[in-house]
Order: sequence, then structure tokens, then C-alpha cells
Amino acid sequence: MVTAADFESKTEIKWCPGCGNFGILAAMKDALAKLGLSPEKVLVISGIGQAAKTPEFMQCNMFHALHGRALPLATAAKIANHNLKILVNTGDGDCYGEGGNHFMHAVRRNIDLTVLAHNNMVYGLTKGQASPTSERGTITRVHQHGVIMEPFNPLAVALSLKAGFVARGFSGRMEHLSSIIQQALQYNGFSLIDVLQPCVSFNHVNTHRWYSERVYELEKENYSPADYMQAMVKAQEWGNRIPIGIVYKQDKPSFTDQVFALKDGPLVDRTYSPEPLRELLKEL
Amino acid sequence: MVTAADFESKTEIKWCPGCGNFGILAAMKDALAKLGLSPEKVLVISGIGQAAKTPEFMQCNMFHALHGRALPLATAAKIANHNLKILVNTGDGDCYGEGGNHFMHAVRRNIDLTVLAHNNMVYGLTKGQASPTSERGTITRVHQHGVIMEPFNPLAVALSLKAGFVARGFSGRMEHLSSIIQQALQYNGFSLIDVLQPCVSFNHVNTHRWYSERVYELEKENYSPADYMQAMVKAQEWGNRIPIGIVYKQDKPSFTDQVFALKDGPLVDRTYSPEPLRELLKEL
Amino acid sequence: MNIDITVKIGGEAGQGIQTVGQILALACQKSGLYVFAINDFESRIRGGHSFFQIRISDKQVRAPHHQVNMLICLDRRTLALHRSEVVADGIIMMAAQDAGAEQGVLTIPVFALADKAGGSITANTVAAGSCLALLGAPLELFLAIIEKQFAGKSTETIAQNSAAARLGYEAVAGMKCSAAFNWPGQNPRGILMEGSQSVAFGALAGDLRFAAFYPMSPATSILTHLTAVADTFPLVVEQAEDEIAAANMIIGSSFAGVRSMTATSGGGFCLMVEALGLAGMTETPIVIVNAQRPGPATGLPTRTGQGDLQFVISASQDEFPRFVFAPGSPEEAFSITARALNLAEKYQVPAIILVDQFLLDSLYIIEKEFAVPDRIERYFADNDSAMDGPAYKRYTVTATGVSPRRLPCRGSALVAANGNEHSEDGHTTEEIAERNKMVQKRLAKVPHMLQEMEPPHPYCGDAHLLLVGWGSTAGTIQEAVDLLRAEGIDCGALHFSDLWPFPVEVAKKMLEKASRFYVVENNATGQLAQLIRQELLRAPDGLLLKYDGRPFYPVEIANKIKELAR
Amino acid sequence: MNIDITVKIGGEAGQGIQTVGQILALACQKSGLYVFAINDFESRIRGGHSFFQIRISDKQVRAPHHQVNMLICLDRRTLALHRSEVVADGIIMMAAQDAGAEQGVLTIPVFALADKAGGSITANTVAAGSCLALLGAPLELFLAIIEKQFAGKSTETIAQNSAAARLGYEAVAGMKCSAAFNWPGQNPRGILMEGSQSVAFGALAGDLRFAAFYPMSPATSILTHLTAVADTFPLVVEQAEDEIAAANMIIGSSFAGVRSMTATSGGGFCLMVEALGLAGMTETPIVIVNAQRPGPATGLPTRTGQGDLQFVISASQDEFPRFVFAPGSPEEAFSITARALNLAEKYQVPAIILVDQFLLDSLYIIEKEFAVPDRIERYFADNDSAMDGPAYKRYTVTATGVSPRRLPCRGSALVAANGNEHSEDGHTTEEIAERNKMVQKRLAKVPHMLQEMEPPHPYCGDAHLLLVGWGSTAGTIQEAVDLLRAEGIDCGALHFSDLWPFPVEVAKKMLEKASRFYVVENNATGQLAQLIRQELLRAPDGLLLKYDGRPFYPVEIANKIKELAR
Ligand SMILES: Cc1ncc(C[n+]2csc(CCOP(=O)(O)OP(=O)(O)O)c2C)c(N)n1
Ligand SMILES: Cc1ncc(C[n+]2csc(CCOP(=O)(O)OP(=O)(O)O)c2C)c(N)n1
Ligand code: SF4
Ligand code: SF4
Ligand SMILES: [Mg+2]
Ligand SMILES: [Mg+2]
Repeated sequence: MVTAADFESKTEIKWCPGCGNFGILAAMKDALAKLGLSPEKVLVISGIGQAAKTPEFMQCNMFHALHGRALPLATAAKIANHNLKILVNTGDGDCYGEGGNHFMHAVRRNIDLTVLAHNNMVYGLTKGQASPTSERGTITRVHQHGVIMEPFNPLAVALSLKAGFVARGFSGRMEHLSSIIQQALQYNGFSLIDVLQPCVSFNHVNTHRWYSERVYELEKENYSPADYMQAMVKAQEWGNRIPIGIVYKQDKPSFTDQVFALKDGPLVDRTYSPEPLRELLKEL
Repeated sequence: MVTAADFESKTEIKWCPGCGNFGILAAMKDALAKLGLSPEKVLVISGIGQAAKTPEFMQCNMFHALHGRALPLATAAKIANHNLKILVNTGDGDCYGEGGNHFMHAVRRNIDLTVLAHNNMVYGLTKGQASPTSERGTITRVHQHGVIMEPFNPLAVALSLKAGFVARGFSGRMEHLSSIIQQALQYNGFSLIDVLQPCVSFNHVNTHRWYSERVYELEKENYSPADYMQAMVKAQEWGNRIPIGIVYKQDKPSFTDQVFALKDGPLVDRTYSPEPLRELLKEL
Repeated sequence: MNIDITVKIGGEAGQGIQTVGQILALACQKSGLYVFAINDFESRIRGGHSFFQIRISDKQVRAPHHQVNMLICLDRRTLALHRSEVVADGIIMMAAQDAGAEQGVLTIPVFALADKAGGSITANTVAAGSCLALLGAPLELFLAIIEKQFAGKSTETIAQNSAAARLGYEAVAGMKCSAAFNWPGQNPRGILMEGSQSVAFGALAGDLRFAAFYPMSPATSILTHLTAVADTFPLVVEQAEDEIAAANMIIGSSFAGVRSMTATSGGGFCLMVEALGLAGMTETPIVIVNAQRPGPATGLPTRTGQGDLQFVISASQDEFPRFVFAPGSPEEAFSITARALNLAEKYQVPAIILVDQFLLDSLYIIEKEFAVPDRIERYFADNDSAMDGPAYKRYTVTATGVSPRRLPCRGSALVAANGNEHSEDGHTTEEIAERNKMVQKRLAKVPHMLQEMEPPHPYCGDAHLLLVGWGSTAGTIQEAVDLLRAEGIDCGALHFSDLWPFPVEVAKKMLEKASRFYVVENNATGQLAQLIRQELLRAPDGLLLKYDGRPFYPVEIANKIKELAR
Repeated sequence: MNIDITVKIGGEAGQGIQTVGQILALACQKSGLYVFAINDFESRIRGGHSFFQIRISDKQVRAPHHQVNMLICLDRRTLALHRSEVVADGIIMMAAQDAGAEQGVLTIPVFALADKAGGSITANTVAAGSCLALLGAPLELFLAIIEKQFAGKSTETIAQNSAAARLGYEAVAGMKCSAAFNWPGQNPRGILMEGSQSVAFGALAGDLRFAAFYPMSPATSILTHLTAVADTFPLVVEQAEDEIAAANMIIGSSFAGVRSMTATSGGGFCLMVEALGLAGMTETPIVIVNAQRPGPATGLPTRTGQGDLQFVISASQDEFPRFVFAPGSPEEAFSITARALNLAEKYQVPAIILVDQFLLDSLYIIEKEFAVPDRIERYFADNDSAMDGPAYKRYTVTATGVSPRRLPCRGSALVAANGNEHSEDGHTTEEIAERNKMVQKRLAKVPHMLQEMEPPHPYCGDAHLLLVGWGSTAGTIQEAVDLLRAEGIDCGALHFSDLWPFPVEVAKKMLEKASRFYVVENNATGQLAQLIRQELLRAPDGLLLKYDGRPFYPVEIANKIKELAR
């Protein structure tokens, strides 16, 4: 039986003590173990940032790639071998800032990946600049008069692009988060989990306590994630009450289900043959 | 008095005869003239594509820039001189494909620009590949089995990012489009006009006739563009009836209204003085 | 050469001059002749001016000729623009609504004849008919080609075009024409192919399984050729949201185990530069085809150039080994593309192939059969049980710098790739010793990669005076050498297809013999010349540069050399 | 030098070793001493290992010393890692919970004392106190600095830190220390400045009005220095969504008429390469600061390197003139940044400034007053009425290649900028003649730009043996020369700050005198050496390369030269 401990890495964890990332890491391991996925069956792909260090602190296959570019890399890894179970760890800057275009088009592609966007509303690794999700008025060393851009709403944007699995988790609710991750991993298509994550070093507003006082689990309310416009309304809720859980879920064929060339099995497994090309050249 | 003819250029127009771009060009000139904006008071910035050739075929200030990058360039031109009246001509590929990330963040920034996204649902200039707005199943030389990505819904995405002015026009309704452009130019903030535009060379489905049979003007219905969630519902409407007009409008301070350094006038007009730096160096 | 005829067909975009040209080319090929054709067009879909210029010969030709024997004008502009290129006894044919009279111009009522044949859409066929008749081609050959060309279309279409062909043919029946020649016979000559096809087929011969791209001229055609045949291969061609995505995608697919490639042009390559470095750092094999066109920026999007050599050699921050190739012919484009996919995988490095609009959009006769390998060596370590489980380290230091490669989720080995500096196990490190080890490991590949580089190709390489070039200009330079030698000048050429790592030793030796050498490039600063200066500490005796977006003509080079070498 | 003391303070990220170092540096500067300090840290916010290494002298110093006179350990790891660097009679101070006993280590109960002073947060101040006491600094000086350092904080904080300072100071009262020296007096020495500040201030001296950036180490600090003072200038600093946006933004703002700049590191620069070409093609002045760090890809994000020289010289497709500078000191960083903004505007070209983590994150004493210009020349043609209305053509061909520049919507002239090839009026063209004219016009600037280039800076430039370097290594190489000359070796240095267009003639002349030269670079392949080979057709006698992400020590260079030159 696979246990969370199987994903334990010998690498020193380089996050600040108290960082919300620990909760996310624990939830991931827990979810993988609960689904019986052992380390050699899992590929974790990440960009650059504190969030993106996650696979370094796990025992599994990994690709620690470029800032903002985890999604296209993961997309094509999946196309090359659609049997792969791929998780993507990314940050709010990585996913919605530098990687914003890939985010949009990965949603449109409905490629079967599970994306954990560690959303601490700040650029952690580069020491506290505003991120796309920073709230208006956030003061940083660069935004001395406060952020004046509208915050990016990951759930609403994903929904507007017709994502089939849109969820929000909170790093402080490990079991709830693990349950979302499990469902996302079982979902056949693009699954976004935006994870609220305190950054103890640079976000002194949206703290563990701040979230704890506000989050509520959708599963405990009478909420059905099947209604698109209702999900859109739910995605707007932010303030004294912040919903966590699966906001929207709809089944549809994933990208690799629909690619013609993949009907005979993963690309990586197909055998090379010189015949088709020789034929083709003959016909010219 | 300014007339549309003042924007007439001697340059040969390089679009295909019958292209929807002609209607958009006419509507732009008409709108500018109606607002009394003469060529030397207008700056048109574009990316690369058929749509992006628009400023070449007008008499005015212009910057024909890179594929996908008109928005950041225009954003900072506006910051440097916030008295500029800037229009951006861009295509569905330029704006939502290559330039997708800039589109999202320009909306968030609420920078005072009027964006005309010539949406022909295809990459025209590069000869007919699918664009982000191409419908599922669209067959191209690259998508021989049809497009399998969810089409990009510009209105819904802009709304999800809290755009304050979201509209749709149709190149075949010149006066209606001109009226939208005029309102957009008068709006203080980011205004998106997604313009339905037939491409006679590469889009044989969404033709002039196809659109003409489907579009209806919101202004003629009892529609109020003030309600956000209603706008979101309207943005989803596509099929036998396609709404054109202003889908959502909400006033709010634009980006340059809120930038501290701009309170004393446009950056470009401020005079250089060595004093502040000398002071500063003395204080070290 | 007994036959050396150049036909230029000009008109507006959308008039279908390519179709006329294609028919002409096919007719020649089927009849045992050689052809070489260039495509010249603006960045627009309708209108403007474009031309197709085909050279017909009984010998292999690989360069355009500067003089036109027959000019076919589908519009008046063509006449104005190109009349001066026509040789003294050449023929000018004008397609017009009515047969009007103009001094020295043969006016054919192509459009009226087309209407008669069944529709204005057949005007091309009419024009092709007149053209072939004037050239003295047999009507049956022409009709057979029409049938082949329109195979799959409705019988009505075929009938209309056959009629159009006849009408065009008959319109000039009996006319004498200086460009006419004896059509050899019925043994088809090799195969007719666009340069871009040779890249696409080469990729398939290199077992390409995944290609990601974002449309950009002149690279797109490589991808459309791939998609056209994709269904018979284990191949996915994905249109990405932008070039950044395309480049990162092929890293992902390659990591997961399939050979992967992208193709773009300079502007798109710019956007791939960061991913190029990621491939370098993570030692993930990828192939990038950079189809050059004149810049900077958007430049002249549908024209040709060789302005990106220095750029691709040093693109991306810091240092890592890469291959840079530049095929000089479709045959080389085929073999180099296959080789690049293989070598990238063998050395776990990125490989860049520089082509250009001239190479890709030209039409060639290929005689040599393309070599399709029986099997593909994959250089994986997945059958090595010593590499199973925790023992496996993705970046194991070896003498050659190449580490045993495993694929993720295929066996018990955990595979860690990392764009941060890493230790052998793939995890991020900041240690000095580890850093040094990894830099040295990566660079250790260079001498081995160098072994793989082909020397520059000599042509009369023992000559006194050498023309040195790279990439697509090979055929043109070779013909310039022929011209010069015909005038008694002891001249040869040295042509680079394998550019980086630069084959220093062999290049030095081959250049040593020449007392003078001139570098010929389609750019404005002489980038190969700079490279030669840097690598061989030798300065060329002169540069022969052209940067107007158009390919060289052999005579241009020959004349300039005579001037320079005087 | 009578005083040459190196103090190293090591500990975990988040322990505030920079604060201790800063206090130390301030104390020295206030007291009339020179200091030079490097900052060494990992890519993490808490934990791990980092150090601040400060060199104190009575002469100007611009290089780190490889030996440590006093090691201050805020954790045990520091002791383990750096003990070996301490000179024989050096002192090691360990901050510990309790004053324990370890062979040769002076343990100070820093944390207990901090608690006593009012809170663990004052532990740094305690440590600084002990350190200054051991170095023999007067307590009053120290207390005055504490007050300055905490100015603006609550009186409680000031009181607590003063108490902590005293406790730390008294904890070692009376102890003898080999590192102690005579503290000169109270005349402050110049100003204390981070390298990144000198770039920021230089930009302001160049009338920077708009900066766009995306955070990236080690460039970010330039931008935060700018924002810190932005309110007193007509200056907007905008955080962009990515580097592509940042680069295109500064083209837009520059086009609209304000001097504009961005700063990034290699990975971000990759993403700006396409926009760099747009600036080149549209002749829009921009300045890009590329703050180098080791790569490829993410590499070692908080370390130093010089791996991007060749990359930035040839970045972007096709060819266009650009300036490339690499300051060797904060004084040069100031003047070059101002100059780059000016020259970019004068020639309407992009300018790139190469700095690195070593230059930006080090602490310097600046004595010479920075020159702030009284006025800024803008090179606009807006007062020329001949350029009004339709007569105006953005890309008018001139002898220098520089066209009269107007701003959009300021007067009756219509301004058309274009990234496609264009005619003089800025509209897209495909004509051969126009294309040639524009390529030639752009390149015509090069000889004029070359006139602006400063020659490499000689230091004992007449020597037999020359060390050749570029950028941030200037101070270190100079000290290496001193070391070698002190041993009687006839040695000097030639240091490049102005790299492209390459000052061929003057460089050739200055290098001619030397019978041997060695190139010193913080990279693994010797990129300046390649450039010298290419431009001067001369090969260096040897390369002295370091690529582990850490700066050179003078002695490292000196020793290696002795080895090479033997
Ligand atoms: C191309 C590029 N630009 C910038 C950076 C610098 N950088 C590293 S992480 C990061 C932001 C991280 O923010 P986020 O994704 O929110 O992750 P967090 O650290 O907050 O978890 C940035 C800007 C980079 N590595 N590459
Ligand atoms: C970086 C880059 N990639 C690709 C291209 C090639 N390109 C030119 S226009 C275009 C697409 C245009 O599509 P769209 O924006 O929808 O404009 P349209 O032509 O349909 O009006 C592309 C891919 C380019 N110029 N630059
Ligand atoms: S900086 Fe913030 S996000 Fe990064 S490790 Fe520390 S607490 Fe976590
Ligand atoms: S290709 Fe389409 S979009 Fe382009 S000009 Fe022609 S009709 Fe218009
Ligand atoms: Mg974050
Ligand atoms: Mg389009």
C-alpha cells in the first residue's frame, strides 16, 4: 500500500517555517497515497517560485522548469504519453502572471492535468512584490501607493474559459484539500485548484488566521457544482465568507481523448516503422 | 470640422476585396470624425495581422508593432502621455492568442485605451489557421480533424477580469459599430470592442450573410449594460441570435487617473530638473 | 546545358500563378527535364504583385537565372516590372480580356477563353496551355498533368480544365517561339518537391513524433506538410497559443520520451530563446527549425535572408552546447533534419536548423532517393537494471558529459529534470563543487559533438580563390563558380552546412589552400565571416552581401567576384 | 594599506546578517574608513546559509579578500563552512544561547543578551556590538549609528537597540583581538552605496521617466531603489505582467516621448529579445539593463556571472545597431546608465547595460560626487517647422542614419513607427530599393556610434603582460595587478566598459604593446576572448575563467597568472 511517507524526500525543505506550502505538500502526498499512486507513477511539473519548489521536496518524477511555463511543458508531456499522471505546482505569479497566456489556453485545451496554484497573493521567492491576485491597495516596495489593478479572479477566469473542474482549497484545511486533489486527479480533463496559501514572510494581511475566519466548505452547504452560472456567482464571493471546495464540475472529453493520432495508444509506446515514409516518398 | 475623409490615406489598401476589415476601417474614421478628433490628435497602435494593418490604411499617428504586443506598447504610451487618444487595432490571434496575457492584464489595469479586436475567427494573414475564437470542429490545413479546443469567448473573459466597457460590433453594421467606437473612445478606461468580421478568403462559415442573419442590436432590446451578472449571461449567447452592442459598462477610475506621478500632468510635459537628484545624493 | 529556359509568371496574389507554375513544373519533370523554381510574393492574400519563376534545363539546376526567356503576365504590372529582364529574343505573353495589340507583347484573351471553357476559374489553365504550347510541349503530356492535378475533383472540373488547356494551347498553335525546345520524352525525372517538404520528410525519417508550432512565415509550410501526412504516422502536430508555449511543449514531450521539434521564424525564435536555455540546462533533446526571413522585427515577412546565424549560436543566457545546422539543398535539409533529431537525442542537447524562405518555398527536382532508416537508435538506458530504483541519477557525470537517460514513469527509476543548477540527482543545488561539475559536464560534450560535424563541402576546393558560404546559397554559389571557371578563373567554393560547434580544424585546413577567399551571405554584416574571424583568426578578402530579401543570382556573385578579385 | 581587515558574518537567511554588516559598514564609513562588502545568499527567504563579507581599509578597496580576520557565526554551519578561511591569528565569534567553550572560538551569549536588552529581535545589534568592540571601535560612534539606523522607529525600539549595543559591546570589553585597529576619527568617508543604487541614480541623471519591469534577481533592487525615490521625480515605475510586456512598454513610452528603461536578468532578457529587435527596427530608443546571473535557464538565481555578452550583442533576428556597455564600478554604473539613456536617444537605438549580481549587491564607498547634468538634450525635431504637417517623414534618410524625430500628437506632423520594413514615411514597403535604403540607413549609424565608445581603461597599460577583462571584475583585476607588480611582474590591465560597437582601432593599439595577454571572465568559454579574436584577429595567450557563481578574489587571479605566465 502506498502511504504519504513514500513521497518523503531527503531534500531539505527550503520554505519558511509556518509557510502555507507545507499544508499543500502534505495534502498532495496524502491525496496521492489515498489514490494508491506510488512515486514512480507520478510526474510533478512546476515553474519557478516558492510554490514551484514543491516537487523538489517530494520523492517522485519531476520537472522543475521555467517561470510561467509549466503548463505547456506539462501539456505536451501528456500528449507524448497520455498514461502519465501529471500534477502541476505553480504560484499565483507563475500561473496567472508570467504564465497567464498558457493558463488560458490550457483551460481551452482541456488537457488532463491537475493544477495546484499556490495562491499567496504575492511573489514570495522574489521577496514580496504584488502578484496578479494581490488585492487593490496592497502596499509593497514597488507599489508604495498601493496596487491599483483589479485582482485576478482565477475561478471566474477559468469559468469564463469553460474549465470543467474549478475548485478552491485552503492550505490550512489539509484533509479538505486532499479530498479536492483526489477528485481533481480522478477528473479526466483540466482541473484547477486555486489554493489559498498564507505567506508568513510577505503577506501580512491574508494570514492563516484571516483565512481560517473566512473560509467555508461548499460541500457542507447545499451547493451543487453542476450549474455554470451559479458557479460564476460563487466565484465572485470574496470577503467575510470565502467558499472553498469544488465550485464547478462538468464531464467532457479531455484533449488527448480527442486527438486522432492517440487512438492507437501513447505516442511514446508506438513503434517506429520506415514503411509509411517510404510509401509516401514513392507516391510523390 | 473633421470628416472621415481626413483620415483617408494614400496607401494602397492591401486587404482582399470584400473583407470585413473595410467596414471596421470606415466605422473608425466615422467615429473619430464624429467626435471631432483630427488625425494629428489620434494615435493608432497595432500588432501584426490583417487587422493590425489598419493604421497603415489611415492617415494618423501610428505604431505598427509586434504580433501580440500592441497592448503593453499602447499602455505605456498612454502612461508617458495620458493626453493621447489611443486606439488599438488587433486580431483575434493577435489579441487573444499571442497577446493573451497582455489582454488579461490590460483589462485588470483599466488603462484608458479603445481596443478593436477584429475577430474573424481565423488567422488571416498567415493563411487560414485556427485562431483562439475558431469554433470547435473548424477544419484547417493544420486541424485536419477539426479544432478540439473550446473557443475563446472574449466578452466573458473580459468580464471575468472586471472590464468596465465590454462591447461587440459587427463590421457589416458600420453605423452601429461607429456608435460603439464613439462611446468607447469617450469611456475613461479600458474599452473592448470585439468586432465580428468576415474573412472572405479563409472563413467560409462565419460569412457576412451568416452574421447578418444572426446579429441583433442590444440597444434595440430592453437591455441594460449596467448589470454585471446579466452581462455575463449575455456574453454566453451565441448561435441563432448573436447580440451586438454594449454588453457591459461601468464607470470607474482609469489607470492613469490613479498613478501618483501623473497628478501633475503628463510625464512627457514635465520639465527636467537636476535638483531632486542632487538633493537625494546629498542626503545619502 | 542544352536547355536553359526561364519562365516567369507574374500577377496578383490570388490569381493562382502558383498553379500555372506548378503545372509547368510537373510537365517538365514528367518529361524528364530538370526544373528549379522560386516563389516571390508579398505579405497579403489578394492583389499586389507576386511571381513564380521557373528555370527549365536538361541538367540539374539549383539556382534562379537572372534573365527571363518567357514572361507571362497575368496583369499589366507584371509587364511594367519585369519587361526589362526578358532576353532580347524572349517572349512576353499577356493575359488580357481581349487580344489587344502591344509592341512586342503577345496578347492572349485568357479570360475570354476561360469563360468559354466553363468559368473564369480556369484562366490559369488557359495560361498554362498557351505557355506550354509556346514552349513546344506536347498537348497529351499537358492533358495528362491536368488530369493528375485535378484528380479527386468533380468530372465537371476536370472537363472544364481540359477544355481550358486545349483552348489555351490552341490559341498559340503554330506560333514560333524562341523559348521553345525539344521535349525529351516520357521518363519522369526524380520527384518534384518544395524545400519545406524535404524538412518535413526529414523529420519523419528522424522519427519525429510531436511537433508544436505557432504559425509564422516561412516556417508554417513545414508544419502543414507534416499535418497533411500525419494520419499515417504516430505523430501529433499541435498549434500552440504562442511560440513560448511551442518551445516549452517540445521540451515536455521530449522529456516524456518522443522526438520533438518546432519550426518558426526569427520573431518566434526570439520567444523560444528562454526555452532553448531550459533544454540546454535540463539536457532535453529538442530541434528548432528557424526559417529565416529579413528583419529586424517583422521586417519582410515573405522574403528571404540569412541574418540569424550569430543570434542562434549565442541565444539564451550563459553557456551550453548546441548544434547549429544550415542545409544547402533539399537533400541536405532532409538528411540534416533527420540527423538533428538523432544527434539532439544522442547528446541530449538542443539542435537548431537554419533554413530560409528561399530554401523552403523553392521547387526542386530530387533524384537521389531519400534514405529512410530501418530503425531508430534511441540512446535510452531503460534496459539497464543498474539504473533502476533509487540508484538512478538523471545527471550522472560521465566522461562524455552524456548521462544515461530514463523516461519518467517507465520503470522504478525516478527521473528529475531541473532548470535550476542541480546535482547529479537532479535536485537544485547552490554548492560550488556541484556547479563546477555540472558546467564541466555539459561542456564536456562539445569535443564529442564536434566529431559529428561534417566539414564544409568543397566544390573545386583546391582552387586559388574560394567562395565561402552557408545554408541555402549552396546551389547558387556553385553555379557562380561554374561561371567563373568558364571564364578561366581558378575558383572554387567551400560551403558550410554544419556550423556549430564550428569545425575549426578541418575548416582551417580546407581554407588554408586558398590564397584568397570571399564570403557570400544574404545579410548585411557578414556573420559567417565574423565566425571565421573568431574561429580561424583569418579575415576574408572581401564580403559579398545581399540583404534585400531576394535570393542571389549566380551571375550577381560571379560579376562581383570579378570586380573584387581584380 | 595599513588597515586591511575582512569580517565575515554568516548565518541563516532571515537572521539579519545584512543588518549587522550594514551597521559595521556605516561605522567604518562614518569613521573615515573605506569598506567594500559582498553579499552571498541562497534563493530562499528563511534558513540555509548566507553571509556578508566586509573588507575594511584605510585605502579605497574594490575587491573582496579571500582571507577572513574575523568570522562572526550566527549559526554553527557558518563555523563549519568558513573556519578554514580565517587567518592564523584571526578571531572567531560564535553567537550562542549560552557562553559555551569551543577551542579557538569566542562564544558570546548573544541571544541571552538580546533577551535582556528587550527582545530576541535585537540579537543582531548585540552581535554588531561585540564585533565593533573587538575591532576597537569607540562605543559612542556605534551608538550614534544605532540611532541613525533606527531613526523613525519608536523610542522603545531605539532604547532597546542601544541597550543591546551596549550589552554586546561590554560582553567583550577589554578583550584583545588581532583584528582590532586604530579607528581614524570622525570624518565620514564619501557615501556608502549598493551597486544597484548607482544604476538607479544614474538612470535619474539620464532623465529616466518610465521604467517597466518584471521582478527578477538580481535586477529587482534597481527598480525598488527607483520606486523608493519616485515621488520626488516625474517617474513612473510599472510592474508588468511579464518581461515581454515590460520591453514593449518601454518602446511605447519612449515613442510617446519619455526616456525609458527596463531591468531584468538573463531569463527575462530572453523574453525581451523580440522587442529589442522592434526597438532596432522602429529606431525607438530604449535601455535594457541585463543583470547577469549564472545560467543556463534558472541556474543559480542569486549568484553572479558574466555569461551573457555574446548573447546580448547578437540577440534578435537580423541586424541593427545597438550599444552594449558593462560598467566596472558603481561610478561607471552611474555614468554609463545616464550615458546609455542619452546615447540611445541620440542615435535612436537600443542600449544594453550588462551588470551582475556582484556589482549590484555589493556595498561601496563612493568618494567622487556623481555628476548630475544641468539640462538634458533631447534630440527632438519638434521646433523645426519644416518638419510640420505632411512634410514629416519619421525615417528620413540622412548621412548619419539618424532621422529627425517627432513625437506623436504633438503638433501637426503625423508620426508613423513601423516594425515591418518601411519607407521613409514609416509605411510598410516590400520594394528592393526601399529595403536597401533602410538597412543602409540603420547601419550608417555604426561609425558615429563608434565615436562615442570609450576605449578600454588601461591600468599600468604599458606593461608587458596584460590582464583583459570587462564589467564588474575591474576592481578585482586591478588589485590582482597590484599583487603581481608587488612581486616584480611587469603586468597591467585593460578593462572594457564599452563593448559594442567594439572599439576596434583603439583596442588594437592598446593591446599591441603587450607581448602577452590573458582574458579574465566570470564564464566558462571566454566570451570577451571570442570577441577579441573576431574583432582584432588576435588570440589571447590564456583564459582565466570562473563560473561557479562567485566573484573572483584578486589572489586567485594573481596566482593563476603566475602559473600561466611561467
Ligand atoms: C523569466 C523569469 N522572470 C522572472 C523570474 C523571477 N521570479 C522567480 S519566482 C517569481 C515569482 C514567483 O511568484 P509566485 O509564482 O506567486 O510564487 P511564490 O514564490 O509566491 O510561491 C519571479 C518573478 C524568473 N525566474 N524568470
Ligand atoms: C512572433 C510572431 N509569431 C507569428 C507571427 C506570424 N503572424 C503574423 S499575423 C499572425 C496571425 C494573425 O491572426 P489575427 O491576429 O487573427 O489577424 P488577422 O490576420 O486574422 O486579421 C501570425 C501568426 C508573427 N508575425 N510574429
Ligand atoms: S516567502 Fe512566503 S511563500 Fe515563500 S516560503 Fe516563505 S512563507 Fe512561504
Ligand atoms: S485574408 Fe481574410 S482577413 Fe485578411 S484581408 Fe483577406 S478577407 Fe480580410
Ligand atoms: Mg505567489
Ligand atoms: Mg483573425
